This record gives sequence, C-alpha cells and structure tokens, in this order.
Amino acid sequence: MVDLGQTVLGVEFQNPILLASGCCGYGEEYAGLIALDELGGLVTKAVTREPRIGNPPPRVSETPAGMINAIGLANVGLERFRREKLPWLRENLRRAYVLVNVAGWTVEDFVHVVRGLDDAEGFLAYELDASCPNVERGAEFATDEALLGQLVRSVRAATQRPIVVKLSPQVPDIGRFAEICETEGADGVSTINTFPGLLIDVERRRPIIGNVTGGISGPAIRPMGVYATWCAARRVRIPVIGIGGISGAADALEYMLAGAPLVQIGTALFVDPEVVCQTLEGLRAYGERHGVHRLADLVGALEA
Amino acid sequence: MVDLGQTVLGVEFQNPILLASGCCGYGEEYAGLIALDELGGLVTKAVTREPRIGNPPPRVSETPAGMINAIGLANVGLERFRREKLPWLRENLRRAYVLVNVAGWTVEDFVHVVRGLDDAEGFLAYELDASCPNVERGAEFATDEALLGQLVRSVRAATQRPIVVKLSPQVPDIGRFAEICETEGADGVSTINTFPGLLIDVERRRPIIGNVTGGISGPAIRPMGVYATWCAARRVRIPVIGIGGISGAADALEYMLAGAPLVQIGTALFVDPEVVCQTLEGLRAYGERHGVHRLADLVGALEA
Amino acid sequence: MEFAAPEIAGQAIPGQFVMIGLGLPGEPGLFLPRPMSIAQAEGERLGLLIRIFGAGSRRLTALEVGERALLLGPLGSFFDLGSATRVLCVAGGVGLAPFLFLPRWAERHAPGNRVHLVYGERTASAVFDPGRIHELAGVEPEIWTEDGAMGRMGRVTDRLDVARVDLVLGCGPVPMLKTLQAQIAGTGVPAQFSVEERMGCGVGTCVGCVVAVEDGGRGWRYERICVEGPVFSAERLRWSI
Amino acid sequence: MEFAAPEIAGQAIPGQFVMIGLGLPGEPGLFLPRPMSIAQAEGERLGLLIRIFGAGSRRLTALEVGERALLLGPLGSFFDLGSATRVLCVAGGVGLAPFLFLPRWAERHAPGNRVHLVYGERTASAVFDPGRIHELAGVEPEIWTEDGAMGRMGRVTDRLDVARVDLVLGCGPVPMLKTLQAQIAGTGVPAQFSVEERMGCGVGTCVGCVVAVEDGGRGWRYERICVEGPVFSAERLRWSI
Ligand SMILES: Cc1cc2nc3c(=O)[nH]c(=O)nc-3n(C[C@H](O)[C@H](O)[C@H](O)COP(=O)(O)OP(=O)(O)OC[C@H]3O[C@@H](n4cnc5c(N)ncnc54)[C@H](O)[C@@H]3O)c2cc1C
Ligand SMILES: Cc1cc2nc3c(=O)[nH]c(=O)nc-3n(C[C@H](O)[C@H](O)[C@H](O)COP(=O)(O)OP(=O)(O)OC[C@H]3O[C@@H](n4cnc5c(N)ncnc54)[C@H](O)[C@@H]3O)c2cc1C
Ligand SMILES: Cc1cc2nc3c(=O)[nH]c(=O)nc-3n(C[C@H](O)[C@H](O)[C@H](O)COP(=O)(O)O)c2cc1C
Ligand SMILES: Cc1cc2nc3c(=O)[nH]c(=O)nc-3n(C[C@H](O)[C@H](O)[C@H](O)COP(=O)(O)O)c2cc1C
Ligand code: FES
Ligand code: FES
Repeated sequence: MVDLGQTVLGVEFQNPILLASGCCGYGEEYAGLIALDELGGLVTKAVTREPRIGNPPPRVSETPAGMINAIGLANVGLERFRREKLPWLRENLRRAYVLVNVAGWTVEDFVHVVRGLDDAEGFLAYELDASCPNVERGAEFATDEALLGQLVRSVRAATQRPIVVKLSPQVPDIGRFAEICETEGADGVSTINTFPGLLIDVERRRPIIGNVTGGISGPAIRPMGVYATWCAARRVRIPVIGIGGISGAADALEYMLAGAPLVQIGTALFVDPEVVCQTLEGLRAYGERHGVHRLADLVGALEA
Repeated sequence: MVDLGQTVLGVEFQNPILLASGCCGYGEEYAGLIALDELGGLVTKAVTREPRIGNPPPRVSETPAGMINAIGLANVGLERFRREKLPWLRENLRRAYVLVNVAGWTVEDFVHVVRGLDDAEGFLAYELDASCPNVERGAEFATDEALLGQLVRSVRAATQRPIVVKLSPQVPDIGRFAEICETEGADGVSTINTFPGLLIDVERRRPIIGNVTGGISGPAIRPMGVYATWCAARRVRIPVIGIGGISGAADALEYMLAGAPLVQIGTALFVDPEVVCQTLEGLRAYGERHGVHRLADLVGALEA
Repeated sequence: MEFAAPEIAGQAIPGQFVMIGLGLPGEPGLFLPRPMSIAQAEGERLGLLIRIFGAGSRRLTALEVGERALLLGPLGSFFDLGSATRVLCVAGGVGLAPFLFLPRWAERHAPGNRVHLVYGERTASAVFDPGRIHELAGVEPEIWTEDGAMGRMGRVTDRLDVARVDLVLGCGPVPMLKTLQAQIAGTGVPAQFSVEERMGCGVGTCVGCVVAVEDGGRGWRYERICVEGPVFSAERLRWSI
Repeated sequence: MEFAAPEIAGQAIPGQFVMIGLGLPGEPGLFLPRPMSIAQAEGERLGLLIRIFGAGSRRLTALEVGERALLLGPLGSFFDLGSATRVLCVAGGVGLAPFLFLPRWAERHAPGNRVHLVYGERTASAVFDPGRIHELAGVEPEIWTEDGAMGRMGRVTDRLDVARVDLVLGCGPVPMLKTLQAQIAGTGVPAQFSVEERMGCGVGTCVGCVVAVEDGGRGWRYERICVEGPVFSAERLRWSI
C-alpha cells in the first residue's frame, strides 16, 4: 500500500489532489460525477465582496492543448456563499479539505471577505487570487511586489487561518513573489494562475471571447507551471501548491518532484471528470512500481 | 490578385512571412526544402561575440502542442558568421530580407557584434535577442526596464541599420517594454520569445532537458503571443513583428489583425517545412475570399 | 451519428444535450468536449445530428465505427410540453436536432399532441433528407430554403401562423430566434427556445456558458445554458448583453 | 512498418534515417516528428522498425493502412563500408533497424562483403523474429538475450571477436556502444556507430541533436547527429559532456 497523504497547512491531506478554483464551482455541481470526499480537497470558485455577474459571453473557447476563459469572477458573493454554499461543503466534505478562493480589487476587498467568513465552519484556509487585473494602481497584486506585500500583510492581520497566495506566472521571477508571501506571513503559495491570451476569429476579425482577452489554461501551460513551481519551491520553506495543465498522475508527479506537496486539477476536469480517479490510481501504481511507500518522500526529489 | 506586400523598416517585404531565429539556422540548411527567396525574409540563429558550443543534450523535446528547447545559443560566433554564413545569404536571398539575431550577456557584447557586422552586406537589420538569462545584474534585458533602455540606446548609437528588439513574454506589461524600445530609438519590436518551462521524466526523476529548464514554443503559446502582439501594437507606432506558434495562414492572420505587419514562423517548420508555402497560399486565398486586395489593410484591423 | 450510450439514452428528454469529446489528452481542435442536442434516443442508442462548423465538429463527424468518444449526459433543461396539444416546432439549420427526437417522445410520454415541424436552411444542399426526418421523427417537415431550391422559398419565420397552436418550440440561430420571439410577443402563445453558447464543463461549474435572461422584473441576469438551459422560456431571453 | 515513399527509398543508404511525423497540427504525444533509421528500402517501399517507447512511437506504430504520415529523408550520414570485406554488425534492441537494410544493400553496392550480424535484447520476448531477419536482411543473426531464453545468454558484447573483421558497425543503447568502443580501442579495427539524441528539425537548423565528439586533437566539440551523424567513427565519440 502506498501512502498518498501529505501533511500541509497544519493538517493531513489524504492525498495530494485538489480541484482548482473556478473549475469545480462550489463542489455541489460535481457531486454526482466525482467522489469529492475521496480527494485531498477542493478550492472554491472565487468569492468576492459583492455578487458578480461576470463578463459577456462567449467566456470560454478552445486553444491548442488548452482553453481560454474570461469568466470575469462571476460568483454569488460573500453573503450567499456563506449562507448557501458553505453549509453544503461542510456537510458533504468530511475528509477532503476546502480552500476558499478570495478575489478583490483592493486590499480592503480581500480583508472584508476574509473577515466575513472567518468564523464560519466548513473550510480550512483561504487561497488569495492575487491575479485580478486592473486593481489599485493599475497592476495586479501578483505582479507588483509592494502591492502583494501589502495584501498578504493585511489579510494575515485579519485571520488565524492558513493563507495560500495564488501567484501569476506573468512575472520574470516568480520566486521573488513567493518570498514576499513567505516574509509577510503567508502559509503557502500556489502556482500558477492562467496566462493572458487573445484568440481571434479571423473570418469575422473579432475576438472570440466577449471580454476580448482571457486566461490560458490546460496542458499547454504545464511546462510553465512546473517551472514556476520549481522556482518558487527552491526559494521558500512554505509549501507550494502546483497548478497548471495536470491531466493525470505523470503530470501531478512532475509538480511533486518539482517541490509541490499538493497539486490542483482544473481544465482537465472539463475534458473528463474521471481524471481525478485516474490520477489517484496512477499515483498509487507509480508508488508501487517504484517502491515508494510514502508519496510525500517524492516532494522536491527532482535530481537537477 | 492579392498583394501580400508590407512596407516595414523602410523596405517593401514581398510578403509578411519570415522564418524565426533559431528555427532556420543560417538559411542554408533549409535551402533544399524551402524556397527561401519567396519569403518576406528570415532571421538568423543568434550570433554572439564568440562561438558557443551551447548546452549539453538533450536540448529539445516535445510538450503539449509545442516543444521545449535549451540550445544555449550554440552558434558559430561573429567571425565565422561574417566569413562563412553571410556571403551565402547575400548570394541566395535576393528578394527576401535577412535579419541578424544578436545575443549577448552585456551591452558591450551586443555592441561588439553589431559593430563587427555593420559594414558587411547581405542583411537588412538586427533583431536583438534581449531574453538571454543571467545577464548583467542577474535579470534579462527584456525583463528589466532600465537594462533594456540601456541596451537599445547603446546599440542605436552603434548603427544606422534598423534595430528590432525581441521581447520576452514573461513580464506583466509587455507594452511598457515596447515603449522603452521605441523611446530609445528601436525601429521595431518582435513578440514573443519562448516561455521558460521545465519538463520532468518522472520515471527517472530527472529533467528531460540537459540544461534542466528550456523555452516553450509552438502552438501552445500562440494565444499568449497574439495577446502580447496586440498589447505592444496598441502602445507603440513602430512595427511589431508577431511570433509564437504560427502554423498556417489563420494563425498568421490572428497576429496581423492584432497589429503585426510581419510575422515569423518557428517551431512549425520542424513539424512540416511545407508550412511556409501553405501559409502563403492560405493568405492569398483569404484575401480573395474576403475581397482584401492589400493584405496590409488587415494590420491591426481587429474589432475589439 | 449513433452512439451506444444506454444510460444517457434511457433518461433523455427532448431539448437536453450531451457533452461529447475524445477525453484526455484530446486532439488538436477537439480538446474541450462539445455540447450536442440529443437527436434520438432509442433503446441503448443515442443519436446526434452534427453539422461541420469548425475543427471540433469536423473531428467528431470523422469518428469511425469502433472508435470511442466520451459522452456526458443527459444534461440541462428540456422542452416542457405541459398540457399543450398543438405544438409548433421551428428549426433553423442544425437546430433540427432536438426535433428529430421530440415528436416520437411526445407520442410516448404525452400522447394526444399534434406536432408540426417547420425546418429551414439557407440552401437546399444543406437540408437534412426529409424522408429521413419523417422516418426518425414520425412527422412530415415543412421545409424552407432561402434560395427556394427545396420546399418553400424564404425563411421559416416568413409565414408562421402561431394563432392556432398552444406552444411554440424553437431551436436555431440567434437571428431566427429573435424574429420568432418578436412574432410571438403579445400573442399569448407560450414559447420555449433552445439556445447555444460555447461551453467548458457542461455541468455548471465553470460558469462559461451564460445567456442574459429576464430577472423577475429586476432587469436581467446571466443564467448558465448548461444547467438552467439550454431550453428557456422565450419571453425571458434577453440574449447577450 | 512499410511506407510508400519512392524518393526516399530510391536514395537511401544504410545508417541514414527519416523524420516521420503526422505533420501539422500533430497530435498529443506526436507533435514533433521522430527520427527513425531506414530499415528497408525496396523499390518504392520504405521500411521502418519502430519499437514502442513513449507516446510518439506508440502513435506511429498505431498508424493504419491508408493513413498518411509525413516523411522527410533520407537524412544524415551513413555506414561507409569502404574496402572492408568482413563486416561485423552489432545491434542492441531496436538498433537492429539499419542492419536489416545493410546486408542486401552491401550485396548490391559493394559486393564481396561478408556481413555477420550480432543482435541482442534484454528478453526473448523483445527479439525480432530471426526468420524474418533472415528474410529481410539475407543473413543469419547471432542472437543474445540477457535472460538466455533465446540464442546465447548474455550481452552482445560478451564474446565479441573483433580480431577477424575489417570493420565493426554498431547501433544500440549508449552503454552497449561504450563497451564496444572500449573493446575495439587499440585493436586497430575501424568502427562506426549510429547514435541517438532527441531531435527537432532533423536537418541541421535547430542544433538540437548534438553529441560530443573529438575535435581533431583540440579536445571535443558538439556535432549534430542529424547532419554530421547519425553515423560517427567510433573513436571520435566522446558522448554527452
Ligand atoms: C446546447 C447546445 C446544443 C447543440 N447542439 C448541436 C447539435 O445538435 N448539432 C450541432 O452540429 N451543433 C450543436 N451545437 C453546437 C456545437 O456544440 C458546436 O459549437 C459546433 O459544432 C461548432 O463546434 P466546432 O468545434 O466545429 O467549432 P470550433 O472549431 O470551435 O469553431 C468553428 C465555428 O463554430 C462556431 N461555434 C463554436 N462554438 C459554437 C457554439 N457553441 N455556438 C455557436 N457557434 C459556435 C464558431 O463561431 C466558429 O465559427 C450545440 C450547442 C449547444 C450549446
Ligand atoms: C538517428 C536515429 C534513429 C532512430 N531509429 C529508430 C528506429 O529505427 N526505431 C525506433 O524504434 N526508434 C528509433 N530512434 C528513436 C526514436 O526516434 C524515438 O526517440 C523513440 O521511438 C522514442 O520516441 P517516443 O516518441 O516514443 O518517446 P517519447 O514519447 O518522447 O519519450 C518516451 C521515452 O523515449 C525516450 N526517448 C525519446 N527520444 C529518444 C531518443 N531520441 N533517443 C533515445 N531515447 C529517447 C525517452 O527517454 C522516454 O523514456 C532513432 C533515433 C535517432 C536519433
Ligand atoms: C473557467 C476557469 C475559471 C477559473 N476561475 C478562477 C478563479 O475564480 N480564481 C482563481 O484563482 N483561479 C481561477 N482559474 C484558474 C485555475 O484555478 C487554474 O489556476 C488554471 O486554470 C490552471 O490550471 P489548469 O491548467 O489545470 O486549468 C480558473 C480557470 C478556469 C479554466
Ligand atoms: C530550437 C529553437 C531555437 C531558438 N533560438 C533562438 C535564438 O537563437 N534567438 C532568438 O531570439 N530566439 C530563438 N528562438 C525563439 C524563436 O525564434 C521564437 O521566438 C519562438 O520559438 C516562438 O515561435 P514559434 O512558436 O513559432 O517557434 C528559438 C526557438 C527554438 C524552438
Ligand atoms: S459550460 Fe460550464 S457552466 Fe455551463
Ligand atoms: S535535429 Fe535540428 S539540428 Fe539536428
């Protein structure tokens, strides 16, 4: 028997597989298709201070070995999330952990959401989506060192729960941003969010996506995600959660070898919800084939 | 008849299709396979001050809808390039234009190569590969605003020939970097170079690439390249050359609609050298189908 | 095209759809699965009517006997016949798909209906064989083509008489549905439209597939086509905003 | 596997290779073309011997009759028999490929050779049918398996007698070639090895496929396997550095 467990953020995850934010709604939608409680956990769709209707459609389309999305953080907002979604998660996920993805445009937005949820039950930690475009001073939190520091510091002061900061790959040196998170008191970072992209319908000479630009995810970005994870993991002691293009056990293992004790699966869920089961089975089979009794021993084991 | 011509960098390119640096050697290698003189032009493999043997193998491998490479700027060096490679280009490319890709680790490296080539014949312009890692102060020229400004300024002072600066996509705001190039006197920018990536052989727990990390190219990065081109073209008046994942006419048109009068084809050449012919035919067919007599009219014609 | 998919076929109701793809790792042009209306559900067999638009549908229609596709469904809302007895189905192009399934399903599950099917295409060459429609759906379609080379000349919405029906069902391109919506407005005849948008998950998690609908008098809101739709009450549709 | 490729087959010389892929847009696991040694060239037909390693070779071996693959070649350097009359070919695993082609080619282009083929695999189940080898190559292979379940037990390099040959040709895994290189060193018998590396372009433009070779006494340098190789004089090989 291979032990898939990982001790991260102060708790024991039964396995390293989480579902990525925005790709599993609030869990409920996938309940009939995926045995959610068999997972390490899931990360909710972003929760913002107010409900958001999101961007005009089309919001998604296909790209080479991936997809583009510009959902525009459509979500039910803090109040309804707490009232309607969190109870379901609390009831239905007993062994899998929930991370609540939080988004905002000002530091105050984030702090407001965190304060509004902090005494509720049914989740372990926050994942701060620091990659919303057009925030204070026109940048993104995840691409501006000073802004990011301020964000993490302020959220840290607002909660005792673990904070994971989700970083953007669109920076020259993601390790530097991971360091800032660590210094300011974050408990982990997750790498990576999507890459900005533009898809054009050349027949109509118009963007395919209603919002013009969107974020690219899926297998296409996996090598970039593994790179970012490796860069971040070498620079900080806090755990790095690997994300980007994971479609099976071999992909998850790349991230783990690069230094991630946990990983998240996003886009691949849309292609085949069975990917979760298959990945877990694949990890067990790998462990058996290689005589690895604790998968945790593989974290960061890349010989480079 | 559709006119594919583009007036850029002070000359008339017979069509917008160039071959990307590092993907067509010094031209000669593809001479038997591609009618080079039917192209808009080609960009040579990087030329550095001294010859370079490059990185240990493996240097290339496949990624989802793309490839990773870590050639390490292996090249014959300034002297041999001038003596052995340039004369062939001068003799064989009469209508297609040659851009010489120049790389280096210090500003002085670039200036040295440019000075060493400037009075030679057989090429139109320089493309500065500003994305070599580990240059002065540890950054890349293309990810450090001050360094990039200094590079362009110095090369500008060294030559009258057109200078195109090849930018890295690994920055939060590529438009800013394009502006710096324009301000410092560059005649164009080209977007994009590869994304850093890491590919791991999980069975052996080792990186697949000898150099550990490499650059990701191919269709996988096309939406990011089109995005970068669109961002840059909206911020500068100098021409933007579109690069990244182009594998046919529709892809080239995405870049043109996003604002690029010229484009470069790289990785797709390895998959099928015929891609060049097919792209040219596809552009003509598109023009006829849409009643576009001058393809140049499409540049930046995206309705967004 | 026909697929062996007993679980989906057994539960399908007209108007519902499936997500069909190649699973992981996918192929160029068909990475994400595509939504397709259920056009037949007989025993263990599921029938789809797929028209070639782009790379995805081209690959799907090239599937060969013995090849496997990944099917998820039945998904979404469906046409609700309620107590209607005279049902008018208006199909534009491949919007014909659900109406190949509906009449026989109605016979079985809501007997006593009279279904009239109006089906239009731009050109005669695009028209799905009327004999085959009759065979599959059990009704004789009234055919319109814009070039007049088959059936009546013009658009399906050119001569619609909604006065003598209890329910109008529509599926087709947005301009057709908008015209239909305008024609029905004020007649008091209820209508249901099946609408399209590019999809990611097909099950409501990605919030990718929205359409603007009336929000109970308080303006409009987006609803997910894959969960709240694809069939919406026509009067609620505000399209993309 | 056999392909109709008259131009390549007509020009091929043993040791040369082709780049074989699916063209654009490719498929998952087979985007870049793969180098494959030419294993047969008869008339218009080109034969390849492809062993399944990873996704790329799996897809290639799944090609069906009628499907099209993109072939570029013949590429690279070749085994140069010179005036040798007693040629020893040492093949490890799928390194057998060029030696399925060489003996008959030699009969035609450099008659008077005696070719002896030694071929090893880890297990008997991996061994390419000896009868078929005889049929294709026209020589009786001497077979070695590490488990001894077929032919002699051990490795091809265990009992090589290079004293009585004029030329040794090797193709197989690097450890095998290194052992062979050591055995030959000092005997004065010339040897040529076909070596492998991951490739991009196959024609010399990307400088992706290098191996370290002796640089005329001045240390070593990298040479491209697709242009200067894949066949190198054994004494020059310094492998990856
Ligand atoms: C609920 C629902 C049911 C559907 N039922 C059917 C059906 O029964 N038969 C059928 O052939 N198609 C149906 N479609 C449309 C189908 O899902 C695909 O969108 C269509 O086949 C084009 O896909 P593609 O992969 O070929 O296009 P792509 O390769 O992605 O793009 C090619 C072209 O198709 C257009 N296109 C892409 N997606 C859509 C979309 N969702 N809606 C409208 N245009 C689009 C693009 O604008 C583009 O011009 C349905 C869609 C929905 C949402
Ligand atoms: C000149 C030359 C001739 C060749 N001739 C043949 C031949 O006749 N028959 C044949 O079956 N193969 C041959 N190969 C190897 C072949 O090109 C592929 O590398 C091999 O089939 C594995 O490819 P893949 O796509 O299945 O592997 P991938 O899916 O890329 O990877 C799977 C595994 O294959 C290994 N691998 C990948 N590329 C290479 C490589 N170039 N060399 C060694 N290992 C590699 C990887 O380490 C990995 O473990 C030749 C290679 C060269 C350079
Ligand atoms: C449709 C969609 C919606 C997303 N929404 C969010 C979000 O709300 N917050 C967030 O931090 N990331 C969001 N992401 C990013 C993913 O969580 C993940 O970082 C990214 O998709 C890369 O992983 P993948 O390649 O496995 O999908 C979204 C991604 C997709 C595809
Ligand atoms: C094998 C290889 C070598 C390259 N060498 C260089 C180089 O020397 N200088 C440079 O500026 N870009 C180099 N590039 C980057 C390409 O010119 C191009 O920017 C990138 O590959 C994206 O385009 P593509 O997706 O069409 O390949 C190289 C790319 C590849 C694949
Ligand atoms: S397609 Fe994902 S919510 Fe509808
Ligand atoms: S494979 Fe490109 S140089 Fe050899």
